[in-house]
Amino acid sequence: MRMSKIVRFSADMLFGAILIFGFYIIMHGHLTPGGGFQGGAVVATGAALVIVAYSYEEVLGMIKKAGLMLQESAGLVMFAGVALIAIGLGTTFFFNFLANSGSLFGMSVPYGPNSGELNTAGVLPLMNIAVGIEVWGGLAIVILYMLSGISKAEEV
Amino acid sequence: MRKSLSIIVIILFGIFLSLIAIDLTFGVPDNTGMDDYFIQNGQEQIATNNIVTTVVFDYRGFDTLGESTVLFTAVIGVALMYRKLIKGDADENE
Amino acid sequence: MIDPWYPAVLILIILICLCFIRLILGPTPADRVVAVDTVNTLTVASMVLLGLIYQEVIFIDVAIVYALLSFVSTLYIAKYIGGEL
Amino acid sequence: MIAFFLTFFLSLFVYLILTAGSGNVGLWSVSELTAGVALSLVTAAIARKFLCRAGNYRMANPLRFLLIPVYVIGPFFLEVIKANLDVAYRVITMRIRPGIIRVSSELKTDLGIFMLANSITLTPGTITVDIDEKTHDLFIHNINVGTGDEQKLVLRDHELFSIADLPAWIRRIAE
Amino acid sequence: MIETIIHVLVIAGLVVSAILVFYFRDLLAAALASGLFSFLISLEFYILQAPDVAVSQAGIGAGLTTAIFILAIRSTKRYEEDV
Amino acid sequence: MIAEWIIVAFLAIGVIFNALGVIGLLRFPDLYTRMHATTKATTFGSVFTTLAVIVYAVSLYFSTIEPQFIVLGIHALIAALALAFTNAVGSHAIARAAHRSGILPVPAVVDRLKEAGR
Repeated sequence: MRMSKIVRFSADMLFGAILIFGFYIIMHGHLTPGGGFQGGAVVATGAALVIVAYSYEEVLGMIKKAGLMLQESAGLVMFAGVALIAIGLGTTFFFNFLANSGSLFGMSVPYGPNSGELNTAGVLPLMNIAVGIEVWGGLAIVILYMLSGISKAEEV
Repeated sequence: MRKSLSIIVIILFGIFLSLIAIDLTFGVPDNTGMDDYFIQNGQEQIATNNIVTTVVFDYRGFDTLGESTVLFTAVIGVALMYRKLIKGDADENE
Repeated sequence: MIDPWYPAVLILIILICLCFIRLILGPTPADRVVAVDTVNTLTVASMVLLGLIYQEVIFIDVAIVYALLSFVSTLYIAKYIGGEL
Repeated sequence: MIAFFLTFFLSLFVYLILTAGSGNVGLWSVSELTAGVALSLVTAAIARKFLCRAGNYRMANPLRFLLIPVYVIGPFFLEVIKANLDVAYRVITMRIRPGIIRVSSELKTDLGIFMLANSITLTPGTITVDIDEKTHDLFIHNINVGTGDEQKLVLRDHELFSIADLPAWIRRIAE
Repeated sequence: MIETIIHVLVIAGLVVSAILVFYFRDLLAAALASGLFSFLISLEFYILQAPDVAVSQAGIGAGLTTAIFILAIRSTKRYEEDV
Repeated sequence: MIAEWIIVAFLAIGVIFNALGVIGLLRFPDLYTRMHATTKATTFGSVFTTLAVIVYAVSLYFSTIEPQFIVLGIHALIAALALAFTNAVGSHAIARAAHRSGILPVPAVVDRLKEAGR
C-alpha cells in the first residue's frame, strides 16, 4: 500500500535532491571523501525512498527492473573497460593514461596543500562514475526484488 | 544450559580479544616505505588531492575490481533466488 | 573566554546516552522508533559542531548525507509498524 | 517539458550551492559549471516525472520561491519560538490535556497541504497524525486542547495559530 | 580531556547497543538497535577523522541495511523463538 | 566580541532545548506527547546549534578572508534545512503508523480520528 499524501509528496521533492547530492559525491570522489561506492549508496537510498513511499504496483511503473540490471552490468563492464583500454594503449592493466596528459581530466596538481580542481586525476573520475552506476543499480535492485517477494507471497 | 554456555563462551572470547588488544602497539607500525611513497608521489603521479582515492582506484585497482565483482555476484544471487520464487514475474524481466 | 564547542558536543553525547533508557524501556516499537529518531537528530547536530571544530567543509557533507538518509530507514520502520508494507 | 526544465534548474541550483567558492567565474570554476550542467541534465532526465506529478505548474514562477524564505524567517519562526516555549513549559510542569481533533482547510494543491501539515507538525503544540486524501482534512494530535474545542466536530485551520495567520501565508504562496 | 570523555561515551553507547541487539526477542527492536549501532559507529568514525568510512557507513548502515532488515522481517517472522 | 556572545547564547539555547526534548522523551506518559517533545524541541535546538556554527563561520570569514569558511556556513545551512524537513515528515509518518497499529492516546479528552473509523 502507499503511504499518506504528505510522505509521497515529500518523497517526490526529496528524490531529485538526493539524486543530485549523490552525483555530487560521485563526481567529487577524487577531491573530497566519498567516491563511487558512497555516492552510489546515496543514490540507491533515493530509489529506496521512492519505493517505500508508493505501492509496489506504482513503483513498477516508475522503476524498471531490467533497466537497473542493465545499469549494474554496464557499470562493471565500464570499470573493467577503462582498465583494459590501458592495455590497448601499450601499457599495463589499470595504468592511469589520462593523468597529466592535458586532455579530459588531465590537469596536473601542484605539490602540497591546495583546494583542488575538478578537472584532474585522469581515469579516476571515470572509474568513480562506473562504480557509482554499478552500486546504484545493484543496491536498488536488491530492495526491489525483496519487496516483490513479499507482495507476491501475499497473493498466493 | 545452552544460554549459560553461550555467555561463558562470550566472556572467554572477550578476555581473549582484550589480551590481544593489550599487546597491540597502536599507531606505531613497522617501517614499510610504501605509505611514504604514496604520500610523496601520489599528487605528482596521479594528479589527485585525495590520497585515499588514489590508493583505492589506482595503486590498488585490482582490489576494487574484486570488490565490484563481489557486489555484482551478491546482487545476482539475490535476483536469482527471488526470480525462482516468483514464477509469474519472469516475463517482465526479459 | 573558554572554547564552547567541546562542552556542547559533550552534552549532546550525554543526551544520546540518555535516549537509550527510552529504547530499553519503551513498551511498544513505536516508542523505540521515536528514541532512535531523537538520536538521529542529536547525532546530526553534534556532527555539524565537530565539523566546525575540525574546520573542514567536507566533514559537514557527512552530516547532510546522514540527515537525508536516516529519514529513509524511519519511513521503512513506520510503514512496517503501520501494517502497510 | 516544463517539468524537465524546472527539475533541471532546481538541481543546477542545488549543485551550484554545494560547489560555491571553487573558482574564478563568479564563484565557480569552468569545470564545475560544465559538470553541474551535465549532471543536472541527467537528474532532470531521471526525475522529471517526480517533481510535478500532479501537473500543477503554478510554482514555475520564480517570484513565488522568493516568498518561501520570507515565510520561513518571518511568521513561521515566531510561531516556532512560541511553540517551543510552550513545549518547554509543559515538559517542566507536566500540565497536559491531549486529544486528537479534526481540522479542515481550504487548501487544494498538494504543495499547500504539505506546507500546512509540516507547519502544524513543527509549530503550535500539535502533530499531524493523518490526512483525509479526498477532502484534505487533517487529523491533529494537540497536546493542550482548548476548553470547548473537544465539543466541536471540525475546527478551522487558522484557529490553531495565535501569532500569525500561517494558512493565509501558505495560500498566498501555493495557490 | 573532554575529547577522551566523548570517546568513552560513544564507545559505551556502541557496547550498550550491541548488547541490546543480542537482548531483544522482538526482531523489530533488534533491527532498530542495530540501526542505532550503525549511527553510533558512523559518529565514532567521524570523531576519528575518517570521513570516507563515515559516509559509507551512513549510506549503507543507516539507510539501506535497516530497510533490508525490515523487509526480511516482514517476509519471515517477527518474534524470535527459544530453541 | 559580540559574535562570541551570540555564539554562546545560540549554543546555550540549542543545548537547553535539546535537553528539554530528551527529558520530555523520558517523562511524558504516552507516545504522542513524547513525540511532541522530541520533534519540536530537538529540531529547534539542533537548528540553533547549527546557527551558532554559521555565525562563527561568518565571523571567521570576516577576520581571515578565506572563502572556505563561507562554504562551511552554506553547507551547515543545508544540513539544518534537511534536518527540519525530514524530521517533520518522519514524525508524521511515525504518528500515523502508530495510530494505525492501534496505539491510542491514553489520557485523551477527544479522539476524532478513531471516531472517523480510520
